[in-house]
Amino acid sequence: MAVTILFLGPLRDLAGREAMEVDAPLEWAGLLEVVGADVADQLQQARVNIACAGKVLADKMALQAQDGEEVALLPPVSGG
Amino acid sequence: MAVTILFLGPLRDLAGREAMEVDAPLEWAGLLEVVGADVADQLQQARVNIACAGKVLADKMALQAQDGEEVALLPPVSGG
Amino acid sequence: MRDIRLLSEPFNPGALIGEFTDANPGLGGVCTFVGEVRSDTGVEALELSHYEPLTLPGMEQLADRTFARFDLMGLLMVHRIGRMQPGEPIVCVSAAAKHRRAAIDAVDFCMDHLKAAAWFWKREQRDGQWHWIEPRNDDYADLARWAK
Amino acid sequence: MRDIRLLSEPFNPGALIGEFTDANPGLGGVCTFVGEVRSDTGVEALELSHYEPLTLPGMEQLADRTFARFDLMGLLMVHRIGRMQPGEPIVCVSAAAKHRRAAIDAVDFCMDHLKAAAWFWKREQRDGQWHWIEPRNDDYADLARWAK
Repeated sequence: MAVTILFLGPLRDLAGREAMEVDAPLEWAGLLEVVGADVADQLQQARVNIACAGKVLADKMALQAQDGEEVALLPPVSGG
Repeated sequence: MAVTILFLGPLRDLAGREAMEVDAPLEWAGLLEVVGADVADQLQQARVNIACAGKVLADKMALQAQDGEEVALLPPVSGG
Repeated sequence: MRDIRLLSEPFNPGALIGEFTDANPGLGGVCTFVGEVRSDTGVEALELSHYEPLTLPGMEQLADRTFARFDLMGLLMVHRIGRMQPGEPIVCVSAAAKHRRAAIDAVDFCMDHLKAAAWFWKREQRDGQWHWIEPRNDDYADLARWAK
Repeated sequence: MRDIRLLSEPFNPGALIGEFTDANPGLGGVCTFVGEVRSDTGVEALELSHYEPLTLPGMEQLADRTFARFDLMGLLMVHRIGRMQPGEPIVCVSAAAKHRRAAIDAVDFCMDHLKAAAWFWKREQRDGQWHWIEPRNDDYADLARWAK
């Protein structure tokens, strides 16, 4: 099994894809390496959040994704 | 002809009638005399307004109602 | 689109709002407030009286001030007079705008003024007795917000 | 009455609001905001994407906070996802309460949070090109009012 990384909203365009699979476990440093420089730049901004296994991380640098978990990269939102 | 005095809202109950006719012209002092003590007390409160000929008076003590005009006594409002 | 009315018969807010929304093509948002006679408080009937030479002209002036103060596309302001039963609509204010803030604030502004600064007098019947209702202190405080 | 939904197909706000009003007997007032895709600005289509594990749970949490903060009888919160045409409703929030202040403020609160703090991403198509939309500075300022 693996970790699925999902690119939401404008990060999808920046990454050039909707999702990718990487080997588990996945931590913050590993995430920055696999997503490409443009997305990595965005991830380091406070306004971009990360959810792991359906929970938004209070501290995204503490990411610890295990086999089968989904990591969602969440840029600034805009609804309504 | 005469001046019609209209009692609006709760002033109607206080006056015991909806309207009365009095001789023209009608000024502030004359109004206080004809409406009865209870209504006169109310009229002297800032929160009670007077309209003459369809206009609310900025200074109700300046009332000068002529023949055929309607004087409306307007207690605190409550809509919606 | 501007639609200011005093109605002496029951009305259907949904129908008014549907027409109003359709009459403002290109809008970004519509905010609507509908006030009804409460039915949970032992009120058997409610009666709103008005003073014809002032009431509708006063509502038109309120609409003028609302258009001057907020960036609106349209304003609907409908107020009942006469005797009403619990559950019947008393008032409906709807504002259409490009952006939600103007629409929401315009409705808030109109309602505060209709409640405590328009030419209506309201009384309720409870246990067969009529009681005149004055605005609550909260209503006067709400109105005072707009003087700032 | 609490009704929180994500919809992937067009909806009729009037029908939802009618049902919602009927489902809250005894209410004093209902405030409703409906946001639509603007049609005056060269926008050909609008698309709202979301992240399913977070979006509806986030709206439920927003509803919890709204009930905790305001004295409400009912809350309806419906948000579209997917692709929409100009003139189509995007969002409908309706609050029923005994008093108008709670109803109006609850709608204002929900809309500010849906606009700038719920898990949606919005893009517009103009001249055949898609552009991602971020909240305006006004939207962030509106949201910040509730932190006081």
